[in-house]
Amino acid sequence: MQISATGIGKKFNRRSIFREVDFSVETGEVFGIIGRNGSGKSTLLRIIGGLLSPSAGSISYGINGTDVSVEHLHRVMGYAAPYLTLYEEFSAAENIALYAKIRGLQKGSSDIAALLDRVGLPTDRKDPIRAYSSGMMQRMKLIFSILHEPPLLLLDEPISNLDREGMAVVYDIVAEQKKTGTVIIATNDDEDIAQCDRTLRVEGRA
Amino acid sequence: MWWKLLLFFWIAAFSAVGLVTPIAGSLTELSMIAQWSAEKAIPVKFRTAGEPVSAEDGGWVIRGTDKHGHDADFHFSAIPENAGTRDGYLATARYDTTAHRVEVVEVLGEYPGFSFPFIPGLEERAKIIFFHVPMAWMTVVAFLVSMWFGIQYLRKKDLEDDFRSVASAGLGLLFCVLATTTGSLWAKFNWGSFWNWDPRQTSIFVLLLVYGAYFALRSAVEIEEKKATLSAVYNIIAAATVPFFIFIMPRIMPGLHPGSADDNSAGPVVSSGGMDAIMRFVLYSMLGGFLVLYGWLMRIQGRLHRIKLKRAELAP
Amino acid sequence: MKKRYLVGGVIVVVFLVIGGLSFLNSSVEYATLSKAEKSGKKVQVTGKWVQDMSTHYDTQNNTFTFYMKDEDDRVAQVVLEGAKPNNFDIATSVVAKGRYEEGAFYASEVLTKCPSKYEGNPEGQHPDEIKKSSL
Amino acid sequence: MLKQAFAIFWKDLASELRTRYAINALLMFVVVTLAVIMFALVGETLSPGALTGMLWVVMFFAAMSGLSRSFVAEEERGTSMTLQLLATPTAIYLGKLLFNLLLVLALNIFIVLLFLLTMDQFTVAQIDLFWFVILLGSIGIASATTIIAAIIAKANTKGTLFPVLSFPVILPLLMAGISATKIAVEEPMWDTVWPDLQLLGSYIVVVITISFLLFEFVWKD
Repeated sequence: MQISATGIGKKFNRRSIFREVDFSVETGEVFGIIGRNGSGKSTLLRIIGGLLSPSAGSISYGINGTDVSVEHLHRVMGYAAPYLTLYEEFSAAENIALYAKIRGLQKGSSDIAALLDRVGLPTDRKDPIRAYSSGMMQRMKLIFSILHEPPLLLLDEPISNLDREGMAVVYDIVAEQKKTGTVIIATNDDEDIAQCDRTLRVEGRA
Repeated sequence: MWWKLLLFFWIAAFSAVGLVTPIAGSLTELSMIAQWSAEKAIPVKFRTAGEPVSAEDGGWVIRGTDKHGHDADFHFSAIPENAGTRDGYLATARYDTTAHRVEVVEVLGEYPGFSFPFIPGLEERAKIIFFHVPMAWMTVVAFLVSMWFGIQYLRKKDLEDDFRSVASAGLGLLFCVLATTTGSLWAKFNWGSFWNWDPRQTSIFVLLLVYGAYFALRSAVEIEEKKATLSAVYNIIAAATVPFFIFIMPRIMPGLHPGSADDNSAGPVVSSGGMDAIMRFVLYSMLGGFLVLYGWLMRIQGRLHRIKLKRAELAP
Repeated sequence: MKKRYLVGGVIVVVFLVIGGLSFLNSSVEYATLSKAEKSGKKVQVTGKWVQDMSTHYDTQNNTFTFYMKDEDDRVAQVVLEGAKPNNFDIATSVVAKGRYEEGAFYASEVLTKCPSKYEGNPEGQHPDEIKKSSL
Repeated sequence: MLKQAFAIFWKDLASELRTRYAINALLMFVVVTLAVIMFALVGETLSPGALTGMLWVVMFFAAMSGLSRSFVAEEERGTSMTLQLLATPTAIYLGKLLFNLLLVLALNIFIVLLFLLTMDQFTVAQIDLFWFVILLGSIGIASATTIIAAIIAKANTKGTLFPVLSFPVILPLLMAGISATKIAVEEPMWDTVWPDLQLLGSYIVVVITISFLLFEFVWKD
């Protein structure tokens, strides 16, 4: 997955969050977006993910030379972030089945169990995920982002709320994704930054 | 600067012309009124076609012709001032159906160079048309402009377009309130009640609701970009459902307002054939004046907007 | 993308017209005398004053009586609680609000619609001709 | 896209059945409103025509109290971004429209049945036309309120704003719906009811088409 962005800027209430951001990412890269709190890392990640439209500039996406439009980006992209909320009235397995169904994927109970196992979550819990701890919820979000094996993975502060073992899961996913696809991480954490091949510092408004 | 003065002068002048121009009928209207009411006197203008002659009952008679060339004897109870030298008269008169003669009740002035026709039932009240109709038209124009800039915002995401859309919606609401007020006053004195849910009244009421809702929505969203998008979308949805009320329903349903289905004259606004040439000229001049006034108000709003932006920029 | 908006726009316009046309053969607000008689409810009836038939003002009860012809050309007596309305004589049509009871329409309010031609009548009759026509 | 829409529809249905955010409150709302009407009408004789007006008032306000739920819930719980990452705006709109349609239909059938059972004076002259009008009216209410619900879900004062924004937009539908129901209740004649049905039908098409074109703007931040 190739991404190239030119002249990206974003305004809220006419106030500029950041402006003139240029970068490009190639397949097989782990790209880090770093910067202070409030510098607009998450905003930039949302723009890259097509969840927000930029106030200025443009981004183009391509898979092996074929263009991908923003409308269809959600099919080839996975996204996990602290501000993402899952459907808490359903159980973990129900949530995964639901996402698979909306995405039009066939996921049997063994596939679901394998996914839960991969991120270190219990496979036999039937209660709603409302009762899950924040670390467990973060692991659920990881499943949400990799369920459809997307060529592009966007992670916003991926190790927040996670213990040592959880961090290992994240870095394992990142390493796996790197083989065939692209990862973009928005973070401030030194260990995350160590995973990145290249980083971009977002300055934000002073 | 010069055009603002000109606009001010233009609207003031045509308002004055519209309000001051006398209403004057002819022998035709006099005869119509006489069939309905023997007592009612109406303003009539006529040229003198002869010397005053004293009548048997002590009054005076002057031969006169009206604007259509019909002539009749006009009976005065006393000899009018400058009777021999006056070219013509504007006077209130009635037709006495028992004595079969035109009786002048009161002399109002000289024969006026131009006048509005006497419309039975409307009389002086007809003059509100110069304000009511332009206001109603400006309402529609302003709302169409507002929707247009709403669409432009959705296409280009330029907050300036959103600002123009709001500014125009605000002016539209103002004109809408004015048109409703003048219309309701007119309805009171012509139809007999301020408000009776005539199709036209229903439609303007819905329009008021729509733009009330539009501004309520705007005040409930904080992020300006979101506010702009949501209000533009609502603007378009409303514009797609409201035409049922504004343009179609009043025209094809029977009602009291000119232009409704059972009105074969089609109303003064729809077809120009139904209106006296001078009145039409004044009405269209007022329409033009109001259109420029709308443009001017838009410009003022634009300036205010830029000043506000500048202040927000300079604020610490 | 453009095509989508174009197609959508065309659909909207076509169906607005279809919806608009439906008004052509419906009248939502005004009833006829027959409808008023049948339902016995308070309705608004639009019609014309029949000038050939007598009108009467009863000073004791403060009621004004006249005859009106509705859209179906049915004529009925209308009894208005109150004096003769403004502009009644010259109204091209009237709207009576009330209910039909015992062979007459009892109106609480009568609204008058006036001619909306804003011009003097050039081909009217001369007053002297009233002698012939009205006598 | 239809598959996605149905998946979203099933999600909303399962979620509603599990949480009962809307259903319980709505059923109680209907019962309470009807009870108020019945108290107010003790000893009064009202014509079926007048009761038709009341029926539509109940249907309108029931829709106003429940139909914004599906969008407001996504926004309040913060799951709208999750949904955005899963499907296209068109599929989401369609799914939500289907869910609202089901909710409105179930609700209106419940209201009408209660109305027929409790109001002795409410007699319907032509029952199949009557149900057809209720069906068309329900589709119209669902299609108009779905896009309005999507708009108000992004605003601050959601509850009060919903009827304020909906009423002017929904008014042509209400007028035609009340008129057609009255005809079905009082004196069914196909040629008199036809214009109203034509208006109802075209209203539904116009509102749904416009919603499809504009939903994307409302939905994406």
